[in-house]
Amino acid sequence: MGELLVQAWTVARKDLVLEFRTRTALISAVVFTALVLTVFNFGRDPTAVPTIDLAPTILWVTFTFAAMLALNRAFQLELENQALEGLLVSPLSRTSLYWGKLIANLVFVAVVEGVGLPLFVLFFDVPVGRVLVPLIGVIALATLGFVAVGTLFSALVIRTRFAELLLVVILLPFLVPPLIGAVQVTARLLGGRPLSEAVGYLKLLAAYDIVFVSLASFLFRFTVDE
Amino acid sequence: MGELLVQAWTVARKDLVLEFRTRTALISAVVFTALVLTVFNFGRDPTAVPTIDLAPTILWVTFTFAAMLALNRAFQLELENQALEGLLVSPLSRTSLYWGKLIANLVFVAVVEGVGLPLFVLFFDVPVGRVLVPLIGVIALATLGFVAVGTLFSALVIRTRFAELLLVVILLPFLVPPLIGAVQVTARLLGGRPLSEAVGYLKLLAAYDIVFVSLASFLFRFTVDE
Amino acid sequence: MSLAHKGRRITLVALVCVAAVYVRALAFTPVERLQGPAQKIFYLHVPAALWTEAAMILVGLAGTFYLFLKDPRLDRFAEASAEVGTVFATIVLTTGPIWGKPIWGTWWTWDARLTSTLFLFFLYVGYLLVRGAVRDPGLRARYAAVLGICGMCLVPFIHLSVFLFRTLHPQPIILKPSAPSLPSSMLATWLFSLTAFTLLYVGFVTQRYALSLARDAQRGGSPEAGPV
Amino acid sequence: MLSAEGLRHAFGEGRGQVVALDGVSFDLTSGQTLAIFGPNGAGKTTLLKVLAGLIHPQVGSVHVTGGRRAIGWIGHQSHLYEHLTVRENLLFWAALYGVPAARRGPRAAEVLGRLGMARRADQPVWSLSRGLAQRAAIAKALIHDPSVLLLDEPFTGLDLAAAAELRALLGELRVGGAAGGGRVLVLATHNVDEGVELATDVAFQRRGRFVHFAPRGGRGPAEIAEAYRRAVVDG
Amino acid sequence: MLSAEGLRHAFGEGRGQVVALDGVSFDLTSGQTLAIFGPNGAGKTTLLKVLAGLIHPQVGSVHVTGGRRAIGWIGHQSHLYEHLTVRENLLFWAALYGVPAARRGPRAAEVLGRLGMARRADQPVWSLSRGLAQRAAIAKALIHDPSVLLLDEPFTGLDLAAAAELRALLGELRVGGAAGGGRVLVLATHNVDEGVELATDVAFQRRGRFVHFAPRGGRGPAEIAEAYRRAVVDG
Ligand code: HEM
Ligand SMILES: Nc1ncnc2c1ncn2[C@@H]1O[C@H](COP(=O)(O)OP(=O)(O)OP(=O)(O)O)[C@@H](O)[C@H]1O
Ligand SMILES: Nc1ncnc2c1ncn2[C@@H]1O[C@H](COP(=O)(O)OP(=O)(O)OP(=O)(O)O)[C@@H](O)[C@H]1O
Ligand SMILES: [Mg+2]
Ligand SMILES: [Mg+2]
Repeated sequence: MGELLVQAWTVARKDLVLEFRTRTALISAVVFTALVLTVFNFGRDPTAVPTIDLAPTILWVTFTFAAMLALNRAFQLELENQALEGLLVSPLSRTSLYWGKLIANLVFVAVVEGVGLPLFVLFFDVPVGRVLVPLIGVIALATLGFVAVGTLFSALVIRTRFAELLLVVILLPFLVPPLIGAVQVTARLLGGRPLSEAVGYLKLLAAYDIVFVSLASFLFRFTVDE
Repeated sequence: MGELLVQAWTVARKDLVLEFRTRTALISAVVFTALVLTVFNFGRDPTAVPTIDLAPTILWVTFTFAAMLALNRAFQLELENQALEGLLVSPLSRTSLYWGKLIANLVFVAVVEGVGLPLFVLFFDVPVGRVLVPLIGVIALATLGFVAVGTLFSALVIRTRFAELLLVVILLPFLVPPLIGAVQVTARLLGGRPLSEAVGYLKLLAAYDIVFVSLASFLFRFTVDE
Repeated sequence: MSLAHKGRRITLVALVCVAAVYVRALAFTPVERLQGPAQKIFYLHVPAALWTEAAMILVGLAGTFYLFLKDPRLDRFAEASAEVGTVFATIVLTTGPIWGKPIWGTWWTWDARLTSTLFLFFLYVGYLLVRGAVRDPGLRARYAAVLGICGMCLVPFIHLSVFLFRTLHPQPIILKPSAPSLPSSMLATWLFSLTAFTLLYVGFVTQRYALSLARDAQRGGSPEAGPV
Repeated sequence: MLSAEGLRHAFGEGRGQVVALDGVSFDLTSGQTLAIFGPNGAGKTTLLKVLAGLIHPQVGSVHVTGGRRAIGWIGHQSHLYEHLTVRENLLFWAALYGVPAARRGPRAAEVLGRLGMARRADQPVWSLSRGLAQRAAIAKALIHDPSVLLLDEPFTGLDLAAAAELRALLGELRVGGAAGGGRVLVLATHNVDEGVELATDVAFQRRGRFVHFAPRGGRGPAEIAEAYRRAVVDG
Repeated sequence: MLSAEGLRHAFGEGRGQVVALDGVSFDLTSGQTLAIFGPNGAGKTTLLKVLAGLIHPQVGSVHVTGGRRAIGWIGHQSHLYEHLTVRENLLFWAALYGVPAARRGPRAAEVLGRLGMARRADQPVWSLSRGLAQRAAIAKALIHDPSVLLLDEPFTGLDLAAAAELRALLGELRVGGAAGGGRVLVLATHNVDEGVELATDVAFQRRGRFVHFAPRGGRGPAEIAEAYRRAVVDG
């Protein structure tokens, strides 16, 4: 277990160093966030649609996109000079590979969300002050779930051609439950409703995380080749 | 001029054959369209926000994303085995390269939009029947403008490192006028307002197209190396 | 007197003028009835906003001439103007919200003009990033010129959106077809501050231009380059 | 230490099928070096990928004493991250192969020094010329001191000095350094002149088959070349 | 036909700067073949990229009679689209180089046949082995029958038969085929044995400079190798 985490961290650190050095994906994601937020603002008629009604959806579309970027990036990176071949023939267990990528992906998505959230607050002028802690909690809960599934799938498709495409297609249905949950809870929070109203969705999110994080942790060994 | 177009078509056809054979970017764009549409559908509270108010924005965010994908794809493709180096040392004029990429990009974006629009109508149940022709007209008008600028810029950044990132960053401000225009006209159309109300925006879109298509056609020769 | 010296001199004069504008504004210009003292920021905000746009247009013009004349001085000027424009855009983007909070009760609003300033700022950032990414000086100048020209043409489009999109932001008071609708003492102060900012622009650009000259000289006169 | 049993592998299906491996078996023990010669498309790379565990053969099996950790593989691709420096790459792979943290730095320096890359250690990989990148790839494959070395045209792009150095290095490795016993080397190339001296065993591969497989005995490059011509070119 | 005048080019700046070309000048006319030998990192690839017009040298200039259309360049990369077949690639490049539509098909078949790739013509490039991909790259560079050929380690990955064939082909090209006059060839490699026979002129490059540049005269591989050792290795 210790060994496993050490190796996972080795992989994650390498990814993060590379990402930090090139910054391509990260800045793209941040710029895209700014773009989406801007476009939404110009699209709506401020008198017709109150901000609060739209904000959660916009927030989550943006975050989902950032996550997809991260997941794609995670294995695109391994294709230069076929480093992936090197990883696969090395003694690195697929488990460590999975956890390493998961950690890197979560950090990546967290950074984008960390930049996106203030932009969102600034641009939409939504009152998050009071609900900041639960809001961050929901974001973490939903993000963990779909990044975990996405990382498993990216490990799964990583050696097929058209990995990128396959990933998007197979991940799509899995995005629906966490997204619905997240949007609904965020809407309740921003609307100033008591958290108790959202308890059903919170349970959904938590259940999803528990099921899919453990499932992924159990299943990845079967994506190992032996 | 004839020679120029022949060469441009050679480049465009090659791009389209490659795209058709791998389909990665195309399907990703289509799936993304479906994803965004789905998320929006689940995200909004149908009683609070009438569909019509949201639809234009959603449509255009999706289309913009598809275009960015196309523009990125356009030169990513040339990086495998450094085919780009081959193009640059060949007698192909940069003008032809520009037009070839422009044609391929427009076809690509048109296909995505052609798939996205019916999905959009299906999911959002917006009444497009009556306004279909003007709607397609607006889509064509707005798309032409930003794809033309985007293609010029992609030729500009193509040889720098971090081309992908740079493209997103420099293109962003140029997306604003066509997007605002397109969203506003689409909103008027879907809202059943007379087209005359949108005439200002239509002029804006047309002017943008005229200015930037001619500007790009004029300027690309300076991205040629001699 | 070296160019850098001259630039520093002009900047100094300009800063003194800006200070003088504020002395005048705070002490001698009437407090605006509706907005109160917050309106004082106007004298910093508006000239900076005007020069943000003007600087972009000058970048584009310099680029246009560069493409035909291939004179590296034009490219140096464009670079200097873009950097100064970025600084001015930053000033607008900071003074605007500081002003907006007491007036509108919010730091930021999706007013078209605010957004257009934001995107002008992005335009500058993109322009400077492209300059940084291309190392061959000839190529860099050419690419920068192309982007600069496109940027120049974009400014009116961004501006047009102001009139098409409903807006919270004050409509033009001074630069409008009919006569300016500003009390004359305010107008005088404003004109003075505009002069101050013009000087500030000239001073900054001169300094920045001298700096790039010095940098090229330090590299031994030979054009510095590399893989693109 | 390294054995292959009835390997068969084909790419594609139907009429376009290419049989890249067709009934290859062998058994190598410590100290042996198998040189595989064969024309383009003979299946050399496919064989090495199967041995490395990257391709699962459709038929047959491979056994390597020590498992993956024991293998060092130099393929057609360098497996290096372009935006890390040479040293950073080596440290990363050393960590993955379980080299103790304290040994990684010195080991990287040692391998790089040996390959004449000491001056280049802190350059990012993207700035290396082809030959220098190949040296870095060799360093990567040797970093964990593997006991089974799979070498797929390792001399590609190397200049004369580096090629000589690599030959010397491989010679030392084969018989075993200070650390312990000898190693197993498998060297694939289409050029008989390259590395014949290193070989204890020689195989000629053609259309996925070993058309010749025997100890080198005392045969020199000229004799091997002649045998190769007879078995592969004319055969 | 091909002249270079005082070429100088450096990568990077400050302390990490690498001077890849340092005052290289020459002038080649039809029928001449310049073989450039040099160790890894000497700047051979950089020189060829400058000649091909891909890199603009910081100092100096290049003149090629016939411009870009006259140049065929085999670099370290194949410039082939992985998802097109070999033939589709060739037809695409032929079109770009202005080969008349009716000539493209036959010309592609001719070049491929010559390089032993006729059977592989309809395979996608991604499915080729390294040596086969190199042959396809050579075919691509020859498709428009260039009068100036820039060859950067063209023998990489080729098997003995293909290498011999390429040598023969280059020999024919140099003196001119049926179509017309001779061509100019520039061949960069670090291996003196490779292609010395083709050369009319020999240059040794080291740290961006030509430390030796003279007609080959009657010198054979052994003499050249000796001169190389003296000028580059010991020098
Ligand atoms: C972040 C916030 C803001 C930004 C980015 C911004 C941007 C600009 C820009 C770009 C201009 C020049 C427009 C032109 O050249 O026609 C301008 C002018 C002006 N701004 Fe702002 N502004 C902001 C906030 C405010 C606020 C809060 C007020 C006061 C209520 C204000 C009052 C004015 C006035 C009076 C002008 C002069 C209009 C004219 O004479 O043309 N601005 N602003
Ligand atoms: N992924 C693949 N898909 C389809 N065919 C393949 C694939 N990889 C290799 N082949 C085919 O298998 C055969 C053997 O390829 P391999 O790479 O093993 O040859 P090789 O002996 O290494 O040749 P070279 O000396 O050119 O490197 C070739 O005909 C090649 O075209
Ligand atoms: N893009 C680049 N950025 C920085 N340095 C570079 C770049 N390209 C090449 N170099 C450096 O320039 C020098 C010459 O490189 P070049 O590729 O021309 O060598 P070469 O003679 O072709 O070597 P090889 O035989 O290994 O292919 C090397 O030191 C290399 O590291
Ligand atoms: Mg091979
Ligand atoms: Mg080279």
